[in-house]
This record gives sequence, structure tokens and C-alpha cells, in this order.
Amino acid sequence: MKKIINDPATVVADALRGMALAHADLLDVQYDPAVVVRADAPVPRKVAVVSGGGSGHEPLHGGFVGRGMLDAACPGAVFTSPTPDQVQAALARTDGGAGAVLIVKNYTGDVLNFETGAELAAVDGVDVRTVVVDDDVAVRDSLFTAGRRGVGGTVLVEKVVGAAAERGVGLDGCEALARKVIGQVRSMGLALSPCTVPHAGQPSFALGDDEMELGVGIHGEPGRRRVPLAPADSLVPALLDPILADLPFAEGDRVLLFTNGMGGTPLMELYLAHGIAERLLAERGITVERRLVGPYVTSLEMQGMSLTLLKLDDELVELWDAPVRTAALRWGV
Amino acid sequence: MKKIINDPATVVADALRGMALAHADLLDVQYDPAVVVRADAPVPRKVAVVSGGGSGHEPLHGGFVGRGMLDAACPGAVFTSPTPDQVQAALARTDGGAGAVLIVKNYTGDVLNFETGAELAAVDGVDVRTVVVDDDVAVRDSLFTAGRRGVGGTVLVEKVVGAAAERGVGLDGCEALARKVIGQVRSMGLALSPCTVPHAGQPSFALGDDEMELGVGIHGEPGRRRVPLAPADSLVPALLDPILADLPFAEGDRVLLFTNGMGGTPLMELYLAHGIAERLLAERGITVERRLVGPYVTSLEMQGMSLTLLKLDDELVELWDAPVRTAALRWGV
Amino acid sequence: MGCTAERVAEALRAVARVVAEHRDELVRLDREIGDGDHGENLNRGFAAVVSKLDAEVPATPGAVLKLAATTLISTVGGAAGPLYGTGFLRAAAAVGDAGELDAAAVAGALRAALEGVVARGKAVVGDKTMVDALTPAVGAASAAVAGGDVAGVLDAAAEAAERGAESTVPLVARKGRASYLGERAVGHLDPGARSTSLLLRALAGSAR
Amino acid sequence: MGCTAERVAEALRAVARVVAEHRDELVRLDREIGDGDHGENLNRGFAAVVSKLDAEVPATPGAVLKLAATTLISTVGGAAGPLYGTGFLRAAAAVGDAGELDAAAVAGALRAALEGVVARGKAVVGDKTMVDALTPAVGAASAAVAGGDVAGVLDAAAEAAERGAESTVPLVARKGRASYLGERAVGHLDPGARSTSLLLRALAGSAR
Ligand SMILES: Nc1ncnc2c1ncn2[C@@H]1O[C@H](COP(=O)(O)OP(=O)(O)O)[C@@H](O)[C@H]1O
Ligand SMILES: Nc1ncnc2c1ncn2[C@@H]1O[C@H](COP(=O)(O)OP(=O)(O)O)[C@@H](O)[C@H]1O
Ligand SMILES: [Mg+2]
Ligand SMILES: [Mg+2]
Ligand SMILES: [Mg+2]
Ligand SMILES: [Mg+2]
Repeated sequence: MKKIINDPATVVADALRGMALAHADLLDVQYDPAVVVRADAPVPRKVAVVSGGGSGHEPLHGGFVGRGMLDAACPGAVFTSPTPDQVQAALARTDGGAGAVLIVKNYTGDVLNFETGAELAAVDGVDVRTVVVDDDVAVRDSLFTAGRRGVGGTVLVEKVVGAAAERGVGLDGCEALARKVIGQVRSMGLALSPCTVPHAGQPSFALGDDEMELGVGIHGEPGRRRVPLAPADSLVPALLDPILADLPFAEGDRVLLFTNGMGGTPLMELYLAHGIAERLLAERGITVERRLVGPYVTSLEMQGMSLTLLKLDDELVELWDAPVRTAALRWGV
Repeated sequence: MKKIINDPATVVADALRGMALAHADLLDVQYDPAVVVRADAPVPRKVAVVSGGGSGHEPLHGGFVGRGMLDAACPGAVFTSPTPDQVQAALARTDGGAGAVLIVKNYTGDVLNFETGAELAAVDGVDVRTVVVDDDVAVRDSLFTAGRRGVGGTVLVEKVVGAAAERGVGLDGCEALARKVIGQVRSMGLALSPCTVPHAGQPSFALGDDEMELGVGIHGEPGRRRVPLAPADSLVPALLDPILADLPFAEGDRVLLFTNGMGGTPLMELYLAHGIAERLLAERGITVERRLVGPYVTSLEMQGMSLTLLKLDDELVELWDAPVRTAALRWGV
Repeated sequence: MGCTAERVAEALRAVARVVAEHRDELVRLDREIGDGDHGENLNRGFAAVVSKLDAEVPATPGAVLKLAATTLISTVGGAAGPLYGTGFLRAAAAVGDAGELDAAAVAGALRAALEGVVARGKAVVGDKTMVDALTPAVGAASAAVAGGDVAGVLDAAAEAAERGAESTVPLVARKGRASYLGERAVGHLDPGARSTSLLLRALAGSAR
Repeated sequence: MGCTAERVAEALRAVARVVAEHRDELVRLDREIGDGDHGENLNRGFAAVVSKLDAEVPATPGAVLKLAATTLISTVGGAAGPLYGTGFLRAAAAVGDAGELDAAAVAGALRAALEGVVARGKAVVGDKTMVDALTPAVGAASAAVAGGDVAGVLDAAAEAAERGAESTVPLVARKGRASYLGERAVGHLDPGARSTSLLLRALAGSAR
């Protein structure tokens, strides 16, 4: 295992210390329990937007804390959901009296821990609305399973709801918006190489030189199918087609296309894949109105990518374009 | 070789096509010869700031094209300097009548090709001032060698000169500023793993499981020394100490600390290393006034990092803080 | 010879030792069909329990179990944190403020723990989770109460849990992270079922 | 029997074939002490030269050499692009608008090429660059002019270039990317010296 760390047991706290120094103008970091908070929290009368999850997906979620996006993020151990006391503390620190939207990725651990944290915060008197993002079309959904995973779409939910809250939209409105975005966002990913969790010390799975994992998750979980490596012209439709078929997206739709890197894939390859995806969407009469390209929801150093498609309307475009000032996304301010 | 590409021979053009679509509001891309140009170029009466180099270091340089930074970037083949006709075309497209500063990283190929390009542009009537960035303290300098390499410091030169040009500083002033920044910026890097150039198909060097390359370049060139892997608390001073000793930086200095990722190293590790570097600087009485943390000068998927230290004064702080709107750096606008 | 608070604390220390010894095995099992953190998470959690117990052992078995519950909830994270945490919390509630636990109380605590895990996680037997180990353990523990002591009850529970854990190998998972794998989870032991059987075996060993 | 424009074009096609055949070798040599692009860059450049020649062969040897020069400059990049480009440009200037080149003209063109490479790159013999191959080649070519034909001159040049390239193996580099390696460049053949010897051998072969 080759990592720039001291001790796997302290890696999250050690990284948070550096992050706090790097972004002292934006963030306030507390350590026990660990929470990354917007520097000017709580913002009076604003709905607090709070998220979190296992670490190792940076910049998700701490990189999205700041004006126009998240009020707080709860970083768990690497690939491990945070604990309820972190969630409770985040909600307490950001409560401006207007309630909170808690954005949770759909993993059993995250759902259970955030649920408990929200219960504790409710006892503290915070009106908490929990929304669960489950945009990964690679996972077959059913009442009898854990359901779809939350992946790249989470960033878009956080941006849109964060923008609405910043404009003064109330708790019901923010919750409804979150559900709307979740309803019309879909994603799928692939991995060319695995990643190594610091405390595990070994790669999460083994891939042959000419293999890739299609439908991989963001925790180094093996994907749904192992398939032969292929040129980008084949990889991109292998992600895009299931996404398009799922919602489904149709001719005439306006979309945001988010081409995400898993961490170890160079920007050059992401741009290349993005270009192919845009061409394929144009061929189907789907209009790409907004785009995001880069490593925003990562799996440590895993090589791979995901595509996320969000169906847009004027309201969502406006909220996407609204000013945002965080470590990882910033515009208009 | 595992990459999301179609054909090694077309990878740069294919990526540029995606980049052009992803940032149509900021950039204009032309393909023959390949140049990435600011969308509103030429800006009348503004000094044009132009750079470029081999591809594979993204977001350098194309990701820094836009208001407040570069007017154009010339992307060469992967790890290969661009050709003179690209430089000539970039200078022609961005000439607003106030001359141009050409920012070149100190590699034989880059220097020779940019030199020729600048000569061709001079014939076209553009007043071109070439500055050569050579901030890498890992390389021993001498009149009888190729001299130090240009690495992470290049981003800082581009930002500062770009901001000055945007404010209307003239050609002499911009050139002087560039030389000033080059005079007080120093960098050093290390690699934990090599990278694979698409057309080579094989890693640039082999590293044992417990080895790293200290003083590595950004082209997959082997570094100066191969040393045993060590905890972050040892790695960071191994980069920082030679930097501090070189300028030298001294107690009371104000600095910008740039903790750069080589591509394949997770943001978490960069923050962790950044935190250590800030602590070490504080111990020496050096004040970190500005910081930049992230993968900005990369070597494809190489795992590793570099540190860059720029000595600041009020003028440089102001230019660093000035608005910038590019694909990779954006604030204030 | 019932179980005092001290004995329960001892038992938890034994659990922590066993979890530490099997940390890497649990990480490996979770790497195969999950995300590779199960051993690390439990080890962090039980180490925290031990350091709390080192500071002070609460007065009653129930209070010790409650301390373990809250500590696990606030240090483990992941799916296992709330599930084991809820299990211990329900077990604490079940034993009330009794000063000592007899065989029936232990069996009752196990049953309450199972109910807590199921209430939280909604898994049923056959979903390839810790429930596949805990459910038969609870049945065996209840059956062993008549004429048995605490050690006998826990022995029976551990024995059944081990078989229950083994039974997860051929299954497709329907809950937790392994459910994303479909058929590819077949042939692998569920890490949570394995940790449940290790916990019960450690408790049984400590009761003897 | 001097060299016509057609013959020079043929010779450049031969060079392109040899470079393509040795592309991977040059990439490997450059990976060892540089950045692994030398074979790819030259291959791209000479392939471009061939496609220009396929479209139209200019009228004089000098014009053919100039076409090669400008094409190499605008397609190769890296250090080798401007260096070889300048070399060809100076060779073109040296031969002027002669319709055919004799042995003396070829030797003179080689000397002009070397001067161009040195003017651009400022390397001297022993710096572990293409200059280490080209310098002895120029000397040998001049010596072979008396009583020799074009093929003889180029044979002598290629032979000397091969020995010159080999001589780079034990050297520490003082120019180009390999100079960053210090002692670690010792024991490796310089890719640019190797490509120079390949070019000259291809030219010699084509002249026979
Ligand atoms: N819904 C559930 N009900 C009961 N047990 C579950 C459930 N989901 C997961 N588990 C158990 O949790 C174990 C995984 O725990 P752990 O690795 O700590 O959490 P995570 O999956 O969040 O990384 C699984 O092996 C399984 O036994
Ligand atoms: N200053 C110089 N003078 C002469 N030849 C040089 C000089 N610098 C480099 N070279 C030659 O160029 C070769 C490398 O070419 P190439 O790999 O194409 O360029 P780059 O180093 O830019 O990747 C070296 O092997 C060496 O022979
Ligand atoms: Mg986990
Ligand atoms: Mg090169
Ligand atoms: Mg797990
Ligand atoms: Mg090279």
C-alpha cells in the first residue's frame, strides 16, 4: 500500500486538519465528533443543508460545504458511514431555526446512522427532513433488497437544495426540491482499477489487465459485471444507455451531464469521455444545457468514471447557476 | 495499459473536443494547429498571456485559460512540447495589440519550440516576451546542463501575470512580474507510482512496493533518488527542506503554499500532507498567507505530490486574490 | 452463579480481544463481498468499549451493556454500528437493573438483541446477514435455559451461530452491501454473520 | 550519379520506414532516461513527411529537405523536433537549388545540419545527445568524399554515427531530459544519438 499518510487509524482526522488550514475562510472543522461546518454557521432563518458519508470520496462531502451548498458534512471513517453523534452535532451546529434537510446516500450503514442522528436532533428540537439519494442504475432495485446506491447524483442534489436554501426557500420547499432532483437523476460507473482502503492495506478487488468492473460502486465494492476492457467509444454507451433507459430520458429532454472521475483517472480521459457522451446525447435529440466534469465523487485512487444525467427545467437550471462558494465548486462569488 | 481512450494517436484532440464542450462559455478550441483560446480573445489593448506544454498535466495549461489568467494554451502531444506553429497561432489569436508574455517551462523541447514560435510571431508583428519557469529544486542547476525544470510554480506565474494583464498592466510590467515570481518560487515533488504514456503503453519507470522517487519530474522522468517509502511526517520535510534551503526562505517570510497532486493521489492525502507542511512552516516562523491544494500540475495517473512555495508581498497577494474565471481556478467572478 | 456487572465487563473484554485477533479475517471477508471495513470498524468500537470499561465499570449488567451500546453506536459507523448498537441497547433494556443475570436472563437478552437488529435492519433469515447467525443462536439459547447455566446457554448460542454463519455461504444477499453483487456473493461467508458467531463464542468462553 | 529530388524523397521514405520499425525501441530508450516519447514523436513526424511527399515531391533536393524540415518542426515537438528540423533546414540551405547532389554536397549538407543542431541545442560531444552521433558522422563523411560516391559518404557517416551513439552509453548526460538523472543515466544509450544513427543508416541504405 502506497499512501501519503502516517497512520491508517488517524488518516481522516489528519486530513481534516489540513483541510481546515487550506480553507479557513470557508470552513470550520470540529473533531470530536468530526464535522465540517460552514464558517458562518448557523445562518439565521436559513434551512440547513447537511450531508455526509464515509471518507475517501473527496471532495464529497466536505468540499461542498459553504455558501450556496452544504451547511455541514459529517465525515465517517474511510468508506464507513459517520456515526449518529456526528449527525446530531452537525444538525446542532447549523440549526438556524428553519429546520434541516439531511441528504443521505442510500447505503444501509448511512441510512441507519443518519436515521438515529436525525432522531437525536429531533429530540434537540430541530425539524429534520431526511432524503435518500439512490441514483445508481447499476443496482437492481426491489423492495426486498437494500435498494439502489447513492452515487454521483448526490452532488447535484446538494447543489440544487443548497442554492434554494440560500435563497430563503423554506423547509417544505427544500425537501420537495430534493425529492424532485432525486426523482430525475440517474448514474452509472465503471472501474479500471481497484482502490486500497488504508486500514485494509490491500486492493478492494483484483482486476485482470484486460478487465474492468461495470456498475462499480464508490466504495471499492465489486460491480455487477466484469467485462473486457474496451475503447472509450464502447465504454461511454455502456454507462449512458442504461441511464437513458432507466428514467427514461427522451428526445427533447434538457439535461445536466456530469462526467465524474473516480480519483485515479486523468482529467484528459474524463474530457475525452465527456465529449463522446455529449455526441451520443446530441444524436438522441437530448440537449445538454449544463455540465460538470471532474473528480467530484471519488473512490480514493480508483481509476474509473461515472456518468450522471439530471433532467433539467428552468427552476433547476436557475438553482444550478446560482452562486456557490465551496472548496470544490465555486462560481458567481 | 488501462485508459478511457480510443486511440493513443488521437487522445489529445479527442480530449480537447470534450473540453471544448464542457467549457464552451470560457473557451474556444482550435485543432490545426491545436490551441485553447479564451472565448473573448483577443482582448483589445490587454497584454496576452500565453503558455502551453506537453499534454498529460491537466488542468495545466488549458484549465487555466480564461479571464484573469491565460489568454491561450498550446497543448502538445502527451508529455511532448507543442510545436512552433501552435505557439505562433496562439499568439496570433490573442494579440490585442499590447504584446504577449509567453510562459515556458524549462525543458529543452519546450524552450526550443516556443523560441521558434515566438520568432515566427515576432515576424507577424507581435511583441513577445518569453519567460522561462525553472522552479524545481530537485535538479542541480549549472551553466552546463539543461537547468532546472519548470513544475508547480508555473501555475502561480500564470495566475499572477494573468491578473496583472487583466488589470491593464503593460508588457514591461507583466514581464517584470513574471520574472519576479519566477525568482521567488521553488518546488519539489515525489512519486509513489509511475504513469503510463498512452503511446508508450508501459509505465515510465518501475518502483518497488516500498520505494518512491524523490525529486521526480512531471513527465514520468525518474527522479533524482529512489528512497524507501516513509510516513507522511517524513515525506513532507523531504520536499519542504530543500525548498526552504534553496531560495532560501527565512523566518518572517510570508508565503503561498501550493500542495499539488500528481494525479493519482487522493485529495485526502493532499490535505493531510498540506496540514503537515503548514505546521512545519509555522514552526519556522514562516507565515502561510495563501494556499492552493489539489491536482493542478499532474502527470497523468501518477501517484505522488509536490510542494511549491512562493514568497509573497502585498502586490503578489493582491494579484493572487484578483478574480479568475477558468475551468480549474475560479473565484471572485 | 449468575453474571455480575464485572463478569459482563470481563466478557466484553474477551469479545474485544477476539475481534482484534480476527480483525483481518473480517476485513478480508468484507473485502470479498462488501467494502472491507467490517473488521476495522468493530475493532475500533470494541477497543473504545474496553477503554471506557477501564475508566469505570458501571454498577449493573444492564448498565454495562448500555455503555457498550452507546459506545458502539458512536464509534463503529457503517451498518454494523447501529445494528450491534441497537442489539446491545435492547439487551440492556431486557435485563433491566438486575444485579446478576441467570441463564434465562441471558437468553432473554439475546432474544431482545435479535429483535432490535431486525427492527433496525429489517432482514430475515436467508438474507445473508448477521441475522442468519443470531436467529438460530437465540433459538438454541432458549432451548438450553432449562437445566443449563449461563455458560451452557452461551455455548449453545455460539454453536448455533457458527452453523448459522456457515449457512450464509451459498446464499445470494438481499440486504446490505453484498446485495449489489447478485449471484457473485454466492460462495462467500457473510462478514456480519461471522462476527456475530465470534462474539457469541467469546462470550461463551468468558462465561466458562 | 548524383542525388536527384526523387532520390532524396526516396531516402526520406526509407528513413520513415526505419523509424517506424524502431519506434518502440526509441520509446523504450527514452523511457529509461527521458520521458518515453522520442520514438512516437519521430514516427509521427516522418509519417507526416511521407504523406506530404506522397502529395507532391518538390523540384530540387533542397526543396525536399526544406519540406522535411518544416514538417518535422510542425509535427514532432519535444527537443528532437526543433533539433532535427533545424538540421534539415540548414542542410537544405547548404545544398541551395542544385538539381543533383554529389558526394561533396551530401557531406556539406551533413556538416551544415550538425552546425544547426549545435546552434539550437548548444550541446558538445560528450553531453550524451544526438551530437555525439552526428559529430563523428560528419567527420567520417568529409573524409570519405575524396574518391567516394554519395553511398560511400553516407556509409562512412552511418558507421561513425553508430560508434558515436554507442559511446553515449557510459556517459552522464549534460543536456536534455536525461541530465536530470545525474549518475543514473550511466549505462543507457541516448535515444537521440540512436535515432541519428538509424537515420544515417537508412539514408545510406537508400543511396546504394
Ligand atoms: N439490513 C441488515 N440487517 C442486518 N444485518 C445487516 C444488514 N445490512 C448489513 N448487515 C450486516 O452488516 C454487515 C456489514 O457490516 P459493515 O461492513 O460494518 O457495514 P457496511 O456494509 O456499512 O460497510 C454485513 O455483513 C451484514 O451481516
Ligand atoms: N540540447 C540538446 N542538444 C542536442 N540534442 C539534444 C539536446 N537536448 C536533447 N537532445 C536530444 O534529444 C533527445 C530527446 O528527444 P525527445 O525525446 O524527442 O525530446 P524530449 O526530451 O523533449 O522528450 C535526447 O535523447 C538527445 O539526444
Ligand atoms: Mg462500510
Ligand atoms: Mg517529451
Ligand atoms: Mg463493510
Ligand atoms: Mg522524450
